Amino acid sequence: MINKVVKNADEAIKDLKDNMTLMLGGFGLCGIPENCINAMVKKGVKGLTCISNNAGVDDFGLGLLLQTKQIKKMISSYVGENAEFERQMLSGELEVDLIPQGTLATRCLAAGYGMPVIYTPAGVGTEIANGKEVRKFKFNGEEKEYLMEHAFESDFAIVKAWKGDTAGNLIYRSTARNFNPMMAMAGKITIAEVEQLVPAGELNPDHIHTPGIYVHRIFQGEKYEKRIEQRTVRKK
Amino acid sequence: MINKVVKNADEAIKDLKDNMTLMLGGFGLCGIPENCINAMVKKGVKGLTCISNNAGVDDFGLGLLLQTKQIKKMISSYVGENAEFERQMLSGELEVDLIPQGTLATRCLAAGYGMPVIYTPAGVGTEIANGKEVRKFKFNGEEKEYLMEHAFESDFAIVKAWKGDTAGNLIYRSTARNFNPMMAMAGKITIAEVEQLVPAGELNPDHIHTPGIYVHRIFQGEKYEKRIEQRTVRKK
Amino acid sequence: MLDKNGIAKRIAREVKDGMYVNLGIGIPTLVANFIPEGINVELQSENGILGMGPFPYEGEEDADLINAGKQTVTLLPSASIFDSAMSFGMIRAQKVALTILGAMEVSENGDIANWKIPGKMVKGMGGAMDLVASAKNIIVAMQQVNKAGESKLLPKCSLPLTGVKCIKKIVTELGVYDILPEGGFKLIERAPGISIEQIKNATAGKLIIEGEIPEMVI
Amino acid sequence: MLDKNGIAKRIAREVKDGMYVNLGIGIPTLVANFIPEGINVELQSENGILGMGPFPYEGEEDADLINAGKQTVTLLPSASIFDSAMSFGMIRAQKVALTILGAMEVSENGDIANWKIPGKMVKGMGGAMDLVASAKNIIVAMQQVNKAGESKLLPKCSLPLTGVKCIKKIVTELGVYDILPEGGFKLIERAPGISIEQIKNATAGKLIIEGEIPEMVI
Repeated sequence: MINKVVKNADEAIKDLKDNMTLMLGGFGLCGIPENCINAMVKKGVKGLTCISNNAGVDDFGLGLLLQTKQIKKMISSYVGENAEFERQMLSGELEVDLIPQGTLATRCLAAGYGMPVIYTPAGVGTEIANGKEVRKFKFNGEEKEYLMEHAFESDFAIVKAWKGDTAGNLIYRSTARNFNPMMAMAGKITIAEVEQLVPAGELNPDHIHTPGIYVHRIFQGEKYEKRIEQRTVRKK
Repeated sequence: MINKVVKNADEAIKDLKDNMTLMLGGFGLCGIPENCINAMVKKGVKGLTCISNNAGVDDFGLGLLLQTKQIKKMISSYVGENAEFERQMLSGELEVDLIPQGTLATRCLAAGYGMPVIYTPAGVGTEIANGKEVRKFKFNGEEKEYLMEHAFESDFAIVKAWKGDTAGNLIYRSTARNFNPMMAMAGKITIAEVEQLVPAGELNPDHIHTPGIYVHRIFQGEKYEKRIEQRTVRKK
Repeated sequence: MLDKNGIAKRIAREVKDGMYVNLGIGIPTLVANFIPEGINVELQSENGILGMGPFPYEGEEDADLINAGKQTVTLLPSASIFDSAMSFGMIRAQKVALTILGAMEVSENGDIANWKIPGKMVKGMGGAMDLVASAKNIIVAMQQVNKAGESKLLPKCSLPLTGVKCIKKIVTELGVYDILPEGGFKLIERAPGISIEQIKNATAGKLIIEGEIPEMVI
Repeated sequence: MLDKNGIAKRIAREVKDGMYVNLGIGIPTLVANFIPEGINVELQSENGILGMGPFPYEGEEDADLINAGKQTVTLLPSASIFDSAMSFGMIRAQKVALTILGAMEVSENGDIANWKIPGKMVKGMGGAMDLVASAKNIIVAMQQVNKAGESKLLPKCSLPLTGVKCIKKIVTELGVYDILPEGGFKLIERAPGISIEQIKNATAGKLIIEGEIPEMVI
């Protein structure tokens, strides 16, 4: 097998260049590729188009790449509480393409599953439908209108998993799964950072969420902060 | 929670009626819903349209429903070695719609994922494309032609899993997974028969292949034969 | 006049045993607290949970286990985890029986606006457009008048739409309304102590009142 | 003239380290036996395996673990299992780098027919139409002439097609051919002891021979 294991995030992103399009896994701050984001800040690549459900917070996640103005365009469904994001968006420094969350997920799936387009009812009759093909189909006994949406193309997909093996197989933990599996399938080059990297053979083949065929580079990340965005608890 | 657990296959299929359309999981004889097939033979429902990758063998799997002439139409990708099937097909007693295996899988997925149609390159330029919309799309940097294929509709989806819980969550074992997860998602009513039925809470939520939302009835099957179609071995 | 909890309590009565339900942020989240004894529902969270449980006990938060509002949560025994494609797949395929969400405006033909105010910072629609475009059964939980005292039940939405002709029922601080297929807010129940006159004053869209309108029982 | 194992052995030289490969039934399956030392490939089986291993030892067969030919198999340590939708998803998305399959006929523009003979019992195309429509790199392993002595490398296929303009390379008992983008079977290598004359006689479609054609080294 060609060796997919790289030393660290720096090596994983060594050929990531200015003006590339990236997919980044995670929902809020949950399941984001922390090590690769830090490495991108260090590397200073600029003009990035980032496909990611959210944009991090001011001082964590993709917010770090916003602070350093490395992102040219965000394609997201919700950009949350992020003062620097807001400033760059309102000043026109940052392009923002807001799309429905299911559309985002399904356009990634389409890329991984070799479907050039998908149809979704999300956004029909709204400004999201502007300039897009609208077509009627019958589904579940009901005729309604659907929008045609294209599979995403991306140079790199950067995902975070809980466990991975040397063959590139990945297992996610709890809701840190979110967008990671579809993005892993969708990158021209897919980089996976994992909390635990194990030899091939240690993961149960029935438990693998992302087969190794989709993963080109893998490394064990370090110093995961796994910050909680909204700590909600109840008393014992 | 509404109780999804039924006693056995007879109870699970009690309202399955003549001339209905069914999806049946399995690849060859691997991962087929043995108990429900036997119960359908016993019940004698007729005129069935069966969406199933294969058609069993003469004396096992869907072959049993062919022997009793309960099947009106098969929608499959490969019908294998089955003398009675061949006789009925050649005599015109049985309608057969042969479609590419990936198209079969993806039309099930489309039903479960609320996508009214999908586009696939499989069958372009062949007789499979007759009467279907052909459309050019660019994917992966290459422009080519795709066929539009519709999501399947089915009255019942009948699947077999390894483990299931009382909430309807399912886990498949090895390649007995095959078509079962997509079909489970695609039935108006989905019946799951499982080798081991456990209380909700015993399955690891990260290992569940089919979330319970897709499963309407579940029972623990009995006397699984799990016949092997091609026993290939090597000497120690 | 109902407070937020009152609205949530009234909506909870619409929830049937065995339903799979998606609750939006705000008042909808409160509905979970008022689901009657003997009624069991499974909550879907569109980031990939079925069988979402309450907040964790202090000290038991898990950064890997959050809901669509990014809050730490727990899982019920019946829970399963899945990716975002499957999550919106089950929403589009209408396996999620009921969606409850908030709104800025609803029109008399069932259009909803709840994601964007021109000129203000736009945070995004998240999963709202997918949910309203797909769900067979949507209940809106909202205040009937805004801070300026203007009705949010309108002939036509003034804000950019989230979805068209999708809302079937609305519960506000003043009443419960069905949106009729042919258009119009049909008053079903009055909130305790609220008069027909108050409701008329707070409804800019076509209001339909037929016969005696009962006071809500919560 | 090559036997089946010879054809498989020659094809095995086309396999590169780290490739994900789908092998059809028949001669293609034999290719796995001849992959050179130091070259590691992962075999995909379209019923849901990556990292398919050899047949199990006697007594260790598992009814739940079969390949696309319905034969009992084993898994390598690198293996993963997935459903049929993902399996064909990765095929359509061209993640499977190489597909090797048999054929009844191939035409000089790269069309392939391998699933149906009119008037005979038709068993179905299985995954073949998906594979030929999607794969970037397809090698056909076949006998160049049929039992009646007729060439199966044709100007145009006479049988119903499996796919159009998709075949790039053919290995037969007589030689190795590239199919040129503009059409034509370009002879690349002769099988040991086979003359250009024999190849010409066994090729009905446009045959392109440029310069000296080397004898194959296996």
